[in-house]
Amino acid sequence: MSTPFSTPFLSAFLPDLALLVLALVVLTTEIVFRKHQARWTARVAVAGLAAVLILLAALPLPSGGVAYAGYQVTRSVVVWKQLFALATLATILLSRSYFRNGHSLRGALANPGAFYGLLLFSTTGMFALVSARDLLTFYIGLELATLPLYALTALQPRNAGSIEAGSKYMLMGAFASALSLFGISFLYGAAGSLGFDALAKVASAQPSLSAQPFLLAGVLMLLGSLGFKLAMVPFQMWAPDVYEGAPTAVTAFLSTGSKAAAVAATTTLFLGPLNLPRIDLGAIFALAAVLSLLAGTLGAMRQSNLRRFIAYSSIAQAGYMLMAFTGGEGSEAAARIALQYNLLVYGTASFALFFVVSLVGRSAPETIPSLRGLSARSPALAALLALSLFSLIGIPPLAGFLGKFLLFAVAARNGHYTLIFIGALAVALSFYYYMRLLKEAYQPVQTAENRGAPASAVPLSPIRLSLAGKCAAALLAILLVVLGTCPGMLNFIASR
Amino acid sequence: MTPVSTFAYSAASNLLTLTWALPLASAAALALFPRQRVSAIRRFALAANTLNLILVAVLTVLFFKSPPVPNTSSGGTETMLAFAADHEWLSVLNVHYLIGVDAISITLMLLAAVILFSGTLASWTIGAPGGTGKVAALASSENGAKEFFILLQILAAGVFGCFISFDLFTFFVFNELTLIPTYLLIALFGSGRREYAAMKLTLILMGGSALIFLGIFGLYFESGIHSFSILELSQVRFHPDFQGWAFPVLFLGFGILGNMFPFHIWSPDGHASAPTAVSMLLAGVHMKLGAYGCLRIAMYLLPEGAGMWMNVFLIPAVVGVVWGGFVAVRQKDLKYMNAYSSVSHCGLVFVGLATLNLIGLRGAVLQMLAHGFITATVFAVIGMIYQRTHTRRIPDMSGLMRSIPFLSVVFVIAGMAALGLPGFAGFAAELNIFLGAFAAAGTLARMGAVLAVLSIIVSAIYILRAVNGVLHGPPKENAAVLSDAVPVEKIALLTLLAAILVLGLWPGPVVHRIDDALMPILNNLKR
Amino acid sequence: MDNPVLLTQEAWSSLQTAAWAVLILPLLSFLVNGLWLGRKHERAAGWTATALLGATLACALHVASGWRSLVLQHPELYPSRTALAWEHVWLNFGGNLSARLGFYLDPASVMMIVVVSAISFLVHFYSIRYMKHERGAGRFFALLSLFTFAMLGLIVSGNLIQTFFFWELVGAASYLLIGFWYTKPAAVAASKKAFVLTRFADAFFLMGVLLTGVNTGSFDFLVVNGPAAAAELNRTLGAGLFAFKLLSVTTVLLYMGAWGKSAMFPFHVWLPDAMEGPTPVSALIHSATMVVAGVYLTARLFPLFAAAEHTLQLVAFTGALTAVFAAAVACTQTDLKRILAFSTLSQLGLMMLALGVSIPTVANGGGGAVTTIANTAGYTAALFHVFTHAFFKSLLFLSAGVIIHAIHSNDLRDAGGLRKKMPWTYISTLAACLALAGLWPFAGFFSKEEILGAALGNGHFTFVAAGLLTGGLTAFYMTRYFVLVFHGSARTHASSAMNADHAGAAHHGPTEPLLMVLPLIVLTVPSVLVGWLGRNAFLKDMLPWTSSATAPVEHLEAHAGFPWMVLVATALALSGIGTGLYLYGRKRWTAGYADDRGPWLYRILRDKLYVDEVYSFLIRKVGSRFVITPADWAERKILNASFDQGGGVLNKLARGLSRYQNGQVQRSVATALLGLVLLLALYFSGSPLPHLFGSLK
Amino acid sequence: MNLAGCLVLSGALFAVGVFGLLTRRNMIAALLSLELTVVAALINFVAFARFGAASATNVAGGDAHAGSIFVFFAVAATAAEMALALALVIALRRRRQSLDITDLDGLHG
Repeated sequence: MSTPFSTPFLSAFLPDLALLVLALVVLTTEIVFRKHQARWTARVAVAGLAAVLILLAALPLPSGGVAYAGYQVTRSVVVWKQLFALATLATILLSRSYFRNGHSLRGALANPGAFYGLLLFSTTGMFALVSARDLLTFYIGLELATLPLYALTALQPRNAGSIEAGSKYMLMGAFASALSLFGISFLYGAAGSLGFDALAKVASAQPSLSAQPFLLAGVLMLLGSLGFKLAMVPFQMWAPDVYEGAPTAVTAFLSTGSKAAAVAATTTLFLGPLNLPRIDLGAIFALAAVLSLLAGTLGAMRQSNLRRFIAYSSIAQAGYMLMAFTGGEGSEAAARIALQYNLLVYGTASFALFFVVSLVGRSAPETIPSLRGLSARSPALAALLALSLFSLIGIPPLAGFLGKFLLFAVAARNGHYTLIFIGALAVALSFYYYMRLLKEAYQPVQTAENRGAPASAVPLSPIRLSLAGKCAAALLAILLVVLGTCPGMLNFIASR
Repeated sequence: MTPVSTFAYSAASNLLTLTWALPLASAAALALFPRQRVSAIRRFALAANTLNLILVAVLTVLFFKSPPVPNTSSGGTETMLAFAADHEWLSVLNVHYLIGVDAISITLMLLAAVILFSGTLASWTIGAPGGTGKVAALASSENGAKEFFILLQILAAGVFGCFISFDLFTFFVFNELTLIPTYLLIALFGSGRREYAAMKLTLILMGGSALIFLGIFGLYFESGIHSFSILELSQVRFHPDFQGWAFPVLFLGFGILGNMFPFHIWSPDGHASAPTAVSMLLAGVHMKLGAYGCLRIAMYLLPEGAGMWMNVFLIPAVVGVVWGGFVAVRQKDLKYMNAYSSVSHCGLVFVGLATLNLIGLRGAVLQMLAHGFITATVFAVIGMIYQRTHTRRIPDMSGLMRSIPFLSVVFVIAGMAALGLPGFAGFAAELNIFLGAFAAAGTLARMGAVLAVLSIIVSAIYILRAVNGVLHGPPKENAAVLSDAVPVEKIALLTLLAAILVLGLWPGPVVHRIDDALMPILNNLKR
Repeated sequence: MDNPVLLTQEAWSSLQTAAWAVLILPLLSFLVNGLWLGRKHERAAGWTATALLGATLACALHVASGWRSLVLQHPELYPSRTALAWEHVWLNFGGNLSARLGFYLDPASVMMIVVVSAISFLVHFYSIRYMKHERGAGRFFALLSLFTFAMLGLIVSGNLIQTFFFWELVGAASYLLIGFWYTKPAAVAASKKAFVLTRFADAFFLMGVLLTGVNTGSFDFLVVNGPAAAAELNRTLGAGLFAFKLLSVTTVLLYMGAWGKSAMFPFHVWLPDAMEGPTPVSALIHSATMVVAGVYLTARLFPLFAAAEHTLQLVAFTGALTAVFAAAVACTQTDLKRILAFSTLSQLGLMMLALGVSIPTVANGGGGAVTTIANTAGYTAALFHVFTHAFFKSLLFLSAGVIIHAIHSNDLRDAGGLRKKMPWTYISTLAACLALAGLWPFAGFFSKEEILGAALGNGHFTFVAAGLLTGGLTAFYMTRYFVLVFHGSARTHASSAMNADHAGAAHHGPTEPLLMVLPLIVLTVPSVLVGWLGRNAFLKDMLPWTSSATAPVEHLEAHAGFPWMVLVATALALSGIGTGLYLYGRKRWTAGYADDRGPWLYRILRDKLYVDEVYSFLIRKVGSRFVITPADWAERKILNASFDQGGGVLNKLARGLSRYQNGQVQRSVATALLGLVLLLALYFSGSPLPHLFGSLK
Repeated sequence: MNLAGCLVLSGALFAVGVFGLLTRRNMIAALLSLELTVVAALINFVAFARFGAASATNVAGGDAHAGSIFVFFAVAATAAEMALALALVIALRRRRQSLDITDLDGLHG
């Protein structure tokens, strides 16, 4: 057993510790920097995160990975951590402008230190969650990842929606964490110990799940709590309200970072110890996937509020990701690759969409009609919007297609052909509701005028992008296309 | 895993990749053009497409000079490819960029190249002030010529990519690549209920590709060799139960794209609302992708499934032939008339496929080519008449022969070719299909053949109704003096007519090559 | 079975080049006029076309003489008198089933080449003057040459596919020519009617061709007509009520083609309307060439039809019915060209009748699988009548052209007293009328006598009666036509001045332009002599290809009843002429009654027994109401609507979901719990739902 | 007391907690019932630690004390959660003067 301070252990856990320290430092920067708090805090946070990312990439890691008591770090866990860090980095970059007055109709964000601190704490929780080797670390990671989000959602007291969203999210979240506690207690009861290996032994020993009531109860309750965080049906009703109420940057983090954490948690649990042929969860995941796809599609079809639209679209995307869990025996590796790649691609597309939403949201309420005439106001933004939407739909040559293809491949391995067909139909229907946005973007403002209607409420001021904004947009666009066509990133993830 | 038969990796395969790379590159280049310089944009697009046409023509000549010699070692069921290349694209899924061409794909590529060339010429006035391309959709005041040609080139790249790729994943990627441009072209540059038509078209096509998606996964996982290559999968004997459900899924998936009867509802609205060049490419080439997919993927890889289901699929095919004709008779709008005529002619393609014998299959491939050229010509002429009279309703026009003689003569010739007058490509194809249908065993096939032959009467009725309604009869008083075809349009129409005549009078060489390409598929069907 | 010997010896090379020229020259004329001359120099177009057609005629004659000297004179080399000038494979369908383009020489095709190119040349020559002031004359000559090319292609074809190939081209050319004056709605409607109706018959013809090809393994006439093919087809298909003999079905389908093209009874409606086209078109197409194609096809497939039990009887019956019906209607028509159209219909009926009576009636040993065709008199008579009729009928049409040209109207009532103004036309029309009536020295007499003889020889007495009746009626209406046009006072019909809408007619040239009269004179000669000269040649050589080389040809004169039948026929003809002269010459009957007055029989016949009305009823009421409208309605209301309904359902569901999402936290928690419980219950109940999405492995 | 008894007790407590969450209109009452559900879970842990399969069969690797240790961590986590919840309650009070959950339906649809 390697002692806590021997080099491989240290090198494996250095990033997590560094992140924790960074979180604490960011919390206290408020005190140090009186003026321009927001800008400096953000700079510190970004620098810290960059360092963590470098650490994650550079630190040598033995191929088998390093494990100590409840904590283990393998090469695939590192990839999960890199995904979380990237999501947080992007959120911070997106939220910087929200601290200035007049950036959003909802009023400026206050106390940056708390904002960034909470974000980093949540990321640390995710790091812990994904490298858990026993249920205790798992529970702690899950709680640490979720609690800061309640606070972040309610961070704009002056805006009524924020408080309401925060309270609702907190109530639902608390119930879910109680549920997970209950579930873990049953799993402990069944396995006699909190360790994943003990759990795996017990799960594979008994003939069928139904013969093992405690295991079944524990599994279903844990599935419930993770389902809540994943926003899968039937636990998805909180998502639209919270996405609408929370500040834009938080919504972005919720739809990318938090969802990635939920998927990682489900992977570590249900593709780890509990992924045994007897436990026929595949069918339940399939059913949940179909229902999520249906709920996501139906919800997004008639939605006019942009934020709620993104909520329902993320529910549908959760449906696609659930398909990876129906792969059955021997599909853990393929499922992990598919999920990680898809989350990367989905994250890029979501942040591109949020980038556009944040710019449009400066001068207009974040609703779909406010996108009208975007192609006139700024062709580049309209093109970015188009690329992100086509990627979210999953049309080649953009990245979304490859992501979804991998997910469907995992389901197909186990013969879930009906599920794939429904998934593909959902892709077709998603074309309809995503195109509603693009139609607005390319809607001619002229016809509104020459039809005698008063000039549309939105003043047709062209949107000018700052230099940083331009680079970000270009990077996102190139990423969406490159991820779709070049196999480089996929091979990297697969080799892990 | 059986080793992919080694191909003479020849430089020509780079040329083959160029066929789709060139349009894509020209699309990227067009993006750099300033929006206002419409004539420069048009000329550049035309140059790119002409170059593409020359490239494909050279490849065709090369192919016809030295076709791949079929190897009869493995029972002749392996398709031999010319200009083949095989690079690994995604190692995770064992996806290869496997390209190559046999007689069927090279002729269809020639069809695509010719139609693209004449389509570019036919949309010469798009974007010009006063031209039909006055884009109400684009917010900016300038016209949309730039976006129009960029999207057209991407659509072309997708189509060419499909015809050369022999890897199911690459084929599917290129097939889906055509979806976005088609939707945007119709939604932004169409006319009439363009958004509804564009959305309806794309949704139904995506529904079709959902079925294809399912079929491809089935093939990948059930084959045991986990490969997407059509060549390898063709050697695998799939389990009959699997073929039982996989074949109809794949055939319907491609049938929806290929305008099969119950699922044809997207094509009339789609064509009527699409601008000229798009409806030419859509009806002339994109639909052929469906029938090509049915033949190359559904029937070649799942022969036993084909044996089980073909009688069933004969019914919608034959009904489609007759139904398309009857509905076309009542249409007032020229484009709807031609769209329903395409439904009828595409039904004939499926009747050809359903015969499962050499003559029938050969007829189906010939009909793909013939109908491609003919429907493109008719759409081009309708588009040009629309540019002049600004109406497509037959009752509103009469006696145009006097004011626009050239266009009228081309319209009459195209009409005659469409109703299958001998001497044109239509007759050569229909003769083969009907002969194949009569030669096929089973009373159902024979009844189908009788109905299909009777359809030539209905096609005569609706085509003459349109031709006489528009061209003959006393010229309308308010008919403004219409200007006859400009040289640009003349070149477009003449290239298409030349193709129709050559295919109609000398089908020999083309048919001989197509028979060689069909041999592997037939040997599979007979196993 | 001897295949046609391909002329390979060096001696034939000049014949082969001539054979190529016969086809290429008209095509060349079409291309030259169509693409270049037609638009720029209209005058030149006429002359170049005529010159090229003249060259075609020369080549045709050369081919004929070459064939005669090389093939006819050497029965030992060519027992069946058939040879193949050249052949080129167009498409092959596996085995020896293939579509070939060939130049097939046998007595019938050689005769037809000469007739068609001669008449086409004369019509081209005539049209130069006739179309002088016409707009688009270039287009007219191009189409006329295209038609000649198609017709020649059809005649020289050695297999069914090539026949069908040119069959359709001939139909298309006639469609374009009938609709030449495309601004006249009547002409446009007539051309569409002609094309659609012939296309209707051609669809069944194509089916017949395909069935023959598939079942006998080849499309070539020589194979199809052979006994082996007939035996192969001779099996019954289907069971019980639907049992049918494949051979009879195939032959009837093949006959359908001829039925439509030669405008036999139910399908004749398009021919009278086709008179809307310019007169030279009617002269060429609707008298001598296209309409005869049907008879020619039946002659080509004669051995196959003979093998089928009832097909030849059907042919004879339709022939007789059309002959009598058309002759009766012709007596009441007032339009110059319609009278001639119905007269052509009637003569075609006679030709079909002749073909139909070739085998003895069932009563005396006919019927059943005929291996050797005992008596081919009917076949020879039919082709002989085709030969003679071509000349005098085109003469009549051309002379009608001159008349119309002079009086600027097609109506019989406007004509009258033209005898002095048009002496040449008068003489040539007189000769043609007498030939048509079938009086002794003129051509018509010999060919009609042969037909009646053939019918008598084979014991078909009903058809003999029909033939005689037709002869009498023909004489009557031709006399009516002749007298009302040339004799009596020049009646100016009230409307004659107005209906000069006929574009070309408004000019003042000589009433009888020389260029138009020359062809008339040239045609008068054959109308008189060809019957008498040609009779022996026809009887000796014009025999169907028979499997056994030396089929005994029993000459008809020996038949007992023959001489009295000739007398009865001539008597009937003379009485017809007499009544005509009496009624219209002496008693000054006018051409016809006002619309609804006159005896009921007259009115029925004038309205062509309301066959047109029946057709329009079928198309409008039955066709559109029960087929087209439901199809169109179903397309819009069911198929297209299905997509929109689907959208509607999804929208309703979406509205339901958004209402359910009312923002209450407690509802969210409750749903979550409910969902969890459901999942648990589902897992235990073993319901198929989870497995619905389970693996299909 | 045996395992079954404890499980019944915790199940009952859990049910009461959930019922309270679903019916009480006041926010604080809801938080209280949430606490009840957490307590139920904790009882479960201790029950399994004492009577659970781990101690009885002394399965290799099974350790009875894990359950009790887990309770401490769970209590700490829940305390943090409640602190946050109360902060929200205060903010809600300041904003809306009423703590009625059913009023929280501004965001819907």
